[in-house]
Formats: sequence, C-alpha cells, structure tokens
Amino acid sequence: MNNEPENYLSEHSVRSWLLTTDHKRIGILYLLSILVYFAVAAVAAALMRLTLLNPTGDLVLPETYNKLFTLHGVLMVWFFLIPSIPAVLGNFVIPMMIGARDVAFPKLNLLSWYLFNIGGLCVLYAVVVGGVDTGWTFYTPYSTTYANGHVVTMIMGVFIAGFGSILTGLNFIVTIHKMRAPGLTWFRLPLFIWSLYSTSLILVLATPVLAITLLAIAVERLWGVGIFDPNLGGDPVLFQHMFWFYSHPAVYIMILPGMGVISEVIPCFSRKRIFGYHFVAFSSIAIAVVGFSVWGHHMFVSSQSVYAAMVFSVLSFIVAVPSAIKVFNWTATLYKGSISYDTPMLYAFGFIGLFTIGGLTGLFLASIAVDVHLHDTYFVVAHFHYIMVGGMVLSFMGGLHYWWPKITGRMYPEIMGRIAALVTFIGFNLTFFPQFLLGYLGQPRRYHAYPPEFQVFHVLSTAGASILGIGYLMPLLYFVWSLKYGQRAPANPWKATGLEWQTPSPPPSENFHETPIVTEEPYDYHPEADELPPEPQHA
Amino acid sequence: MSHTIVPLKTYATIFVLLMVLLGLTVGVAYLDLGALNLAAAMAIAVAKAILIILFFMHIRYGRKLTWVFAGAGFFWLAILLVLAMTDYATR
Amino acid sequence: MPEPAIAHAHQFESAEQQRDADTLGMWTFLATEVLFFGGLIMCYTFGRFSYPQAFEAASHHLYVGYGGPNTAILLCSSFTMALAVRSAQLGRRKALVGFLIATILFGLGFLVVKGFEYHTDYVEQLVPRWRFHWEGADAGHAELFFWLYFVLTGLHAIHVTIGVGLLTVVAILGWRGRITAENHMTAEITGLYWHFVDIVWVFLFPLLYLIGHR
Amino acid sequence: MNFHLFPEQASTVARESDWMFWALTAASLFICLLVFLPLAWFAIKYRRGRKVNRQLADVATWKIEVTWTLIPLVLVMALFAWSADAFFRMESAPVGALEVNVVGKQWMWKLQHAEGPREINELHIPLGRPVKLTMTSQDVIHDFFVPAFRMKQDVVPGRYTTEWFTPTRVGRYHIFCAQYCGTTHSAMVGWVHVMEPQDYTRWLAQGSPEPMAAQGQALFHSLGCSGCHGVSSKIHAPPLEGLYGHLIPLETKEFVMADDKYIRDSILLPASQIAAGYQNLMPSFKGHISEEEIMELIAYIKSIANQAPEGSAP
Repeated sequence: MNNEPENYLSEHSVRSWLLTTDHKRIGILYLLSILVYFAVAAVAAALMRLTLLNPTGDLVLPETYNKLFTLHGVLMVWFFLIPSIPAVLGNFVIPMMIGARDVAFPKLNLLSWYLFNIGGLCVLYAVVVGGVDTGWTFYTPYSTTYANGHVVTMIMGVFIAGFGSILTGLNFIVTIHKMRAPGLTWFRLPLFIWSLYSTSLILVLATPVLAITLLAIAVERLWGVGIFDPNLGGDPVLFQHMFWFYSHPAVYIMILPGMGVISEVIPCFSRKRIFGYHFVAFSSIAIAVVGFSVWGHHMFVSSQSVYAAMVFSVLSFIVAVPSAIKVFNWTATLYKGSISYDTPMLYAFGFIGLFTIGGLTGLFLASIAVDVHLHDTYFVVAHFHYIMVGGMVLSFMGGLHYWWPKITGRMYPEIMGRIAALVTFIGFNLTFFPQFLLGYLGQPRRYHAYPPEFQVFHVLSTAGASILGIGYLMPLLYFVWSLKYGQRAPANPWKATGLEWQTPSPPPSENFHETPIVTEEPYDYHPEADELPPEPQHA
Repeated sequence: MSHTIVPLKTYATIFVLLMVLLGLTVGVAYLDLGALNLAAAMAIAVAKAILIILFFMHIRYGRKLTWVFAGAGFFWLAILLVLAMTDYATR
Repeated sequence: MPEPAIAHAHQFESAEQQRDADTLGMWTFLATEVLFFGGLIMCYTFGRFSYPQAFEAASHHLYVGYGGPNTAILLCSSFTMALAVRSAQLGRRKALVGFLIATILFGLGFLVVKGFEYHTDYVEQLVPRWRFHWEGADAGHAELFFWLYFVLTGLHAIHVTIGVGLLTVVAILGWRGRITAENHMTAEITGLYWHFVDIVWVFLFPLLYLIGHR
Repeated sequence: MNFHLFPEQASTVARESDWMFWALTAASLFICLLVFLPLAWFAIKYRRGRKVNRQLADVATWKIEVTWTLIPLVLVMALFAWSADAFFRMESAPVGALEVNVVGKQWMWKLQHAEGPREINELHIPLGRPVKLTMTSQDVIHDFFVPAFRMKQDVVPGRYTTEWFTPTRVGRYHIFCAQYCGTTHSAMVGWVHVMEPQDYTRWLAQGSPEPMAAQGQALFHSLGCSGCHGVSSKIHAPPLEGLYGHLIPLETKEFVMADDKYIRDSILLPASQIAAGYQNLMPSFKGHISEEEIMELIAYIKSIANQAPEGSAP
C-alpha cells in the first residue's frame, strides 16, 4: 500500500491497531475476531453433521455432541451473528454514510471490542477446560442444578460480551441522532441506517435483561438458591420468559441489519430508487418494537397459560406483516430497473428467496395448534437457519462484497464471487431443506442418536453442509488473495449514491476531506441512464 | 441542551417534597388498605421518581428526545412485566 | 471522560453537538440500567404475586429503621448532587467541590448503614442457604424473598460504590479547575447517573421494606 | 428400515393438525409464487443492457403499500383465529378419559395407569378411547412428544402438566423427549402401543395389580397420613373425604381449588396454604416421598372425592 495517499490503513504498527479509536479499524478488528469464532463454531457444526450421518451417532460420545451444539449455538449467536453486520459493516459504514468523522464515542467503541473478546475468550476457555452442555438457551433447572461443566464461566463470557453489544448499540443510537451531516434529515438517511438504528434499540433495551437473567443463573448455581429453583417454589418457566424477552428480539438483531444491507444493494444494482422508502424504514422500527412482545411463542408447550399463548400467538402473526412489506417493496424495486448480476446482487436474490421461506415457515410456528407438533423439532432448526444463515449470513456476505472495495481499496474477483454465491445458495438449501421434512416427521432437536428411518434426510443434510462449507471457504481465499492481487478500486466502483462512496477507497482517517452537505433524497438512481449520479455539493 | 440554571428555591422545594413523600410512604404502609397498600406505595414511588427526573435530572429543561429516552426504559420494562404476568395471572 | 481545555473532541463539529451527544448517551445508558434492574423486578413481581403471605411475612423482618433513614440519606445526596451541578453551571469551583464532597459522604453513609443492616440480617439468620433460619410458616418462599433482597440491594450497593468512585473523580477534576461553566458536562453526566441510583432505591424501599406492616 | 416422507397420522388431533399444516403449506407456496415469479420475471426482463421501456408511470405508491399491508394482515389474522380455535379444542381433555400418570427423570419415562400397571418407556393404550396424561418431572424439564399423535407438552418439575389424545390407529409409535435434558437426552425415548380394546383388556389383566387409588390408600396408612387425617384422629387435621375438586377456604380468607397441584403442594410445602380453621402442624414430606408416591396419594384422595367427611367438620 505504498505510494498511496494517506488513508486509515497507512499506519501499520500493532499498537496502532490495538489502541485505535477509528471506527473503520475497529470494524476490521471485529471482522477478524468474528471470523475466528465463526471458524470454531463451524467446525463444531461440521462434527455434528458428521456424527448425524449415522443413526447411532458413533463418531462422538453423547456428552461431546451436547457440548458441540452448545458451543455452536453460543458462538454463532453471540459471537458471530449479533456482531456480524452491526459491529463489522455497521461500524465501518455508519459514520461514513451519515457524513461523520467517527462515531460519537470512539473510546467506548474500542472498549466494546475488548469486552466482546474478553467474553469470547471466557467462552473458549470454558470449552478448553471441559465444555458446557446446557445448550445456548441455558434452560433451568438443568443449567442451575444438574449440568456439569463450566456453566458459570461460559455465562460470564456471554455476560461480558453483552456489555460490549450494549455499548455498540448506545454508540450507534447517539451517532445516528447527533452526528448526521448538514442537510441529512431522517428521511434522507439510507435504509441501512434505519435498520441499524432499530437493531441498536433492541441491543440497548433487551441485552440488559439477558445479562441479569444470566447473572441470576450464575448466582443460583454458586449460591445454591434462587428464583428459578422449583424446590423452593421458584419457577423454571420464569427463566424462559426472561430469557426469550431478550432472545426473541435478538433474532431481530440478527436479521434487521441484513434487511438494511439488502435495501442498499437492490437499488444500487437495479439502478432504481427503492420502492416505498417510508414503508421500508418504518417497518424496521415496527419489527423492533412489536418484536419485543412475541417471545411467548417459544413457550407454547412450556406450560404457559392458554390465554398468554393466545396473546403471544396473535402478536407473532402481526410481526410477520412488516417483514412481508419489506419483501414486496424489494421485489417492486426491481420493476423497470436496470438489473445487473454482480456478486452482492446475487446474494441479495438469495436472501429474498431464503428469507421468504424462513419467514413463511415462521407462520407455522406462530400457529399454536401446529407448533405443538413442530416445537423443538428439526422444523424449528431449519426455520431459524433459513433466517440466520439464509438471511443474515447471505446478507453479510453480500454487504462484505459490496463494501469490500471501500474497506480495502481492492476489487475481489467477480467471477469467483458469483460462483461462491451460487455454491453457498445450493449448499444451504441442500443442508436445511431436508430438515423441514425431518421436523415434520417428528425428529426432535439436540438428538445425538435417532431412529434409522430418519437417516436419509440426515445424509442429504450432511452432504449439503459440505457444499456449504466450500461456499464459505471460497470467499475467504479470494478475499485474502485480493488484498495483494486484486484490482485497485476506484472511489465508487458501483456508481452508488451513498455518501460513503463520495470519498476515496480506502477512505482517509477522517473519512471526508470536507464535510459533505446533503440536498437529495437517498437512492437517486436512474435506470434509463446508466451513468454516475450527480456529485453531491461540498461545503 | 439548553443552559437553564434552575433557581435554588426550586431545588429546595423539590427536596422538601421528596422528604414529605418519604414520610407519607412510610405512614401509609402502616395503614391497612388491602390491595391499595401496594398501589399507594407504587404511586408515591413513581411521584418521587418523576420529581427527581423532571427537576434534578433537568428533563423539564431538556429536549423532547430526552423525554422519549427517559420513558423508553420504563415502557419496555412494562412490556416485560405485563406480558409475563399475563401468563401467571391466567394459569 | 473529561475533555481538556479544547472545546470538543475531533469527531464533533461543535461543543454543543458534543454536549448533546453526551447527554443522550447517558440517558440511553440509563434506559439500559432500567431494564437491568427490571429483570430482577420481574422476579420480584412473580414472587410477590405467587406467594404474597410469605413475602409480607419475610419483609416484616427487615427494619424500616435501616431502610427509611437510608432513603432519606440518598434523597439528601440527590439534593446536594443537584446543587453541585448547579454550582458547576455557574462556575463556582469551591461550591462544586463542597457539594460533591457532601454527596460522596452521603453515599458512603448509605453504604455504612447498609453494612450494619447486612450484619443484622446475618445475626438474625436471614441469609439464604448460608445462614438461614425461619421460624414462621413457608420457609422456602421466605428464603426466596431474602434471595431477592440480597441480590437487589447488593446490585444497588455496587452501583452506589461505582457512583462514589465517579464522584470522587469529578471532585478531583473540579478541585483542579477542570470543570468550568462552559465545560461542566462531566459533572452533569455523573449527576444523571447518581440520581438514577437514587431512583432505584426509591422503588426498592417500599417494595422490600414496607409490605408487611399492616 | 421403514422410510416415510410424512409422519403417520394416529390420533384425532393429528388430523386437525395436519389439515392446518397443509393449509399453511399451500398458503406459503402461493405467497412464494407471488414473490418469486415477479422477481424472476423482473430480473430477466429488466436485466442491464436490454432494450426495454424503463419509464415509470405515475402511480400512487401509498395505495399499493396499503394493499400489501392489509391483505397479509387479514390473512394472518384468519390463520390466527383458526389455529387458536384448534388449540382450545386440543387443550381441553374430554371427560371419561383413561388416566395415566407420567414421571420424567433423566433419562427415562416412568408411567402408571390409574388401573394400576406400571410401565417404563412404554405406554399401552386402547384404540379410540381418549387418554389423559398427568405429568411431572423429578429433576429437569422434559417433554413428552408423540409425533404420530402431533402432541407434545413440557414436563416441568414442581408442577403438573397434562396432555391428551385419542388414538385412531392400531400400531407402535415413537415417544420422544423433546426438551433437552442432559447427556442421553436422545435415549429418553420409548413406544406407545395402540391396541384393539379387547387386546388392551387382556394386557391389563396380565399383571392384575391393584389400582393406583388402592396403592395410594396403602401409602396413606404406611406414611402415617391417616394418623392425623383419619376419622378417629385426636389431632385436628382437615378430613380429606369430599375434598378433591372443591374450593377450599384458606386462613388468608382466600379460596383455592383442591386439584392435583394443591394436594402436591400440601404434601411438600404444607405451610404455604393453610386451610381455614386449622393450624400449621403438618410436617413437610419433601425428600421423604417420591413423585410416583405423591401421584398415588392424589389418586386415593381423588377416589374419596364423593364421600362425605364423616362428622368431623371443623
């Protein structure tokens, strides 16, 4: 990177990275750390899939299998999915999108990264010294009384990382409120900002309840007495209420940012203003708010009262509507556009398809009568992987390709990108579609061994997982390759309209040489004329 | 954030009010009002909290946005309590 | 953390923007704190709803003679804190430091009273699992009450301790003349936190101490 | 190896549940087409470089938005109404059901029929008669799941949960534990045997054990309950005849329904709900009595629900 104008990557010392307060560098630090956690969790998943090739599960012992799915869940949820788009792409892009020099509290931002990794190391430590087999849901009284292993260590890891996400959310909320460039009103904001604002609301308002719930578990485990203990008249179901008060909104932490990325990518690669901007923007807020009052649909068979189940069921059905609105608007955006099939767009197509299936199968689980059968089966596993992997991972990959030129100043190899997107899509469907059938047949989740009649579906699923693995490995390789051999990226390779594209790639440390002034609505694309949109005026 | 300097008298009045409310809440606790005991205790606590938030924490002189954020925490807590208690109250 | 004599940090356009951001940041953090304590309030609500008699009987074993004066102490500390912030706004250095020290002393006073109270609880065998003996009916649910009592008040005491630490830092900064009429946000923000800790106690006091007296 | 693409349908509830499942599947496929067909069509027709008309007509966007907000809203509300109605019916067990008690423990199911026979990880039931399970756990949360019946319910320690079904097909069906419960969760499985009624009668007669209520009565004496609750007792304890299923006045001037949970709590935590006019004298039996024994005592107390308390009214 010699002979380049000063940019945020110019300084190379380790110290300059570990003590950086630059939101772009912190974004990259997050990218590297979540890759590590993702790799560990993916290995766990691979071992599980291999074990399940055989109905008797001979590859690993039952307790090992249980530790594997706990590790997979904990790492994927808290150390990959939740920080993926917000902490990596959000950190990198938000200040640039709103024309700011940095987030509102850069030191807190760095502190978040350290908290996140201290938490991650706690979790890995708990695994190395013996593992935990409670599942990522830590249901009581198993987690408080009966489970062996280092439950408290792992809980402390999640607890500490939780404060990292609270601070990230806080930082984003304040940044979006207070740091916007002159002229950048709320309805001129890119939809990525709206979706991350909604995400941050959830991070800030839900995570503390998880923290206190986990703390209560740790106290109960260490002290031997607590409110979840049925022996004292406490209630294990109370834990589920409090846990899902966080963990259901957390699902939206994992999908809203993905929706934000898709709302950027689709207008750009169809050269068209997004259809129904206000509806897409407010549907994010609606999801964040209504999403807080649907948690009881995880508890339809938990012995919750019938009336509470009704309330949660109706709210769960309602929360499907804003998601549907988004899908319809994305589709309508394509109408009379000028559509190209670059890698980010392929991921966006994949996202719409898989997210739609994931969302629709959610309706099955919101219908209490059907959920009684499907609850805790592979149907649920397939459903949430369609949202988490089909939705979040695909949109994360799409966003990473989209902003890769901005982040690194290099282009990734386009053909390889398209192939990888296709391989991922195929591998994903082969892995998880059979699991819908398995679930309907009645195969429960978290089973190390299973009746032989289910084997066919497991074999298909494992075969799909190996293809999916290739789909993940390819980008890893060509991204690294592109750092040295990729074409140099211009400031705006996609001819996109966002402010982040109005500054060089990679951007200077202060993001903009002069603070931009915004006078236009976002997504000022023109399908008839395939040309660069007018430059925004500068101060 | 505006730079309103609150007069000493206001702070002193609020402080006196808070102490009176403290006395009141202890007094009410020793009366048998049935279910109203809890309601009274909570009403007084809410009144105290509102006084502190409005005057000591300067919300009254701040931006509308701060009002929203001050309310958000309590609103979301209400979601948790109301929906979870829907379960326990109808078992 | 405090910004030196320069008006604002590099990421901001103006000192006013920074002040706005700091205030909003603190309020967002306090919203988080509401839900942090809120989780335990949820546990309390469940327990109180399910076992009203046991909770009232258990509450009767707590002393209003500790909890009441402690509430008064915290209310006083909030008052002196508000006056400290006012002094900062007016740029009155000595008054600022004086009121801060008063607030710190009230905070420490609260902790000392709390310490004596915990000692009494210990002597009267009210510490769940560790040292718990219950004469009346329904020992199990009474134990739950005391579990909640210790977790809630313990967590609150941790917050008070952190607050005292922050106030000490602010007092030192104030003494060194680093807090001025133009640059008083450190005092203001710390004040918000301190008042919040007071508000938590305003709710804990009736919930824990005052439910068993009729 | 018997391969199925779809699960067997062996209960009345299964029919209703499957109806909804397939209706939902059809609705989902329809919505998928509604999204995917235009998506594919636009993606092909308006691909870059193709000469097509890209001039947008002036349309009222909000009308379109309101349409595709309201239609899904109506659709999901209809689905909710349907599933809620079905669920209410699935929740309420018909009267006269065959009663079976279930205790879950790591990692096995212990079952006992009201008629007396005990089983482990197996459940024999007759065709066409409703069966009601009353379940509890002695350690962690389990879940009694019979896929062929489309029924599952968590089995929660410290509480009784119920589940019922009416089998419609003779056969052997899986029981799975569906709530993760520890190391060999996946081995906490068993079989339901649905038999012709006459075969069931024959099966019942094989062991000819005493009914649960009789076993409970024996326990009532051997554990010393009868010493205080008995007719001739000198200690002032409430009589238990005619108790079950009635509202009991408490010392706190409240009323409580004398159901399974109340009796269980009264045995384990006697001090928590004192009947009006009595003192808190009863020792807790926690740790001295198993979940199965409690269920037998409940069966006994249930069996005397229709007897009059013999002259010892307080």
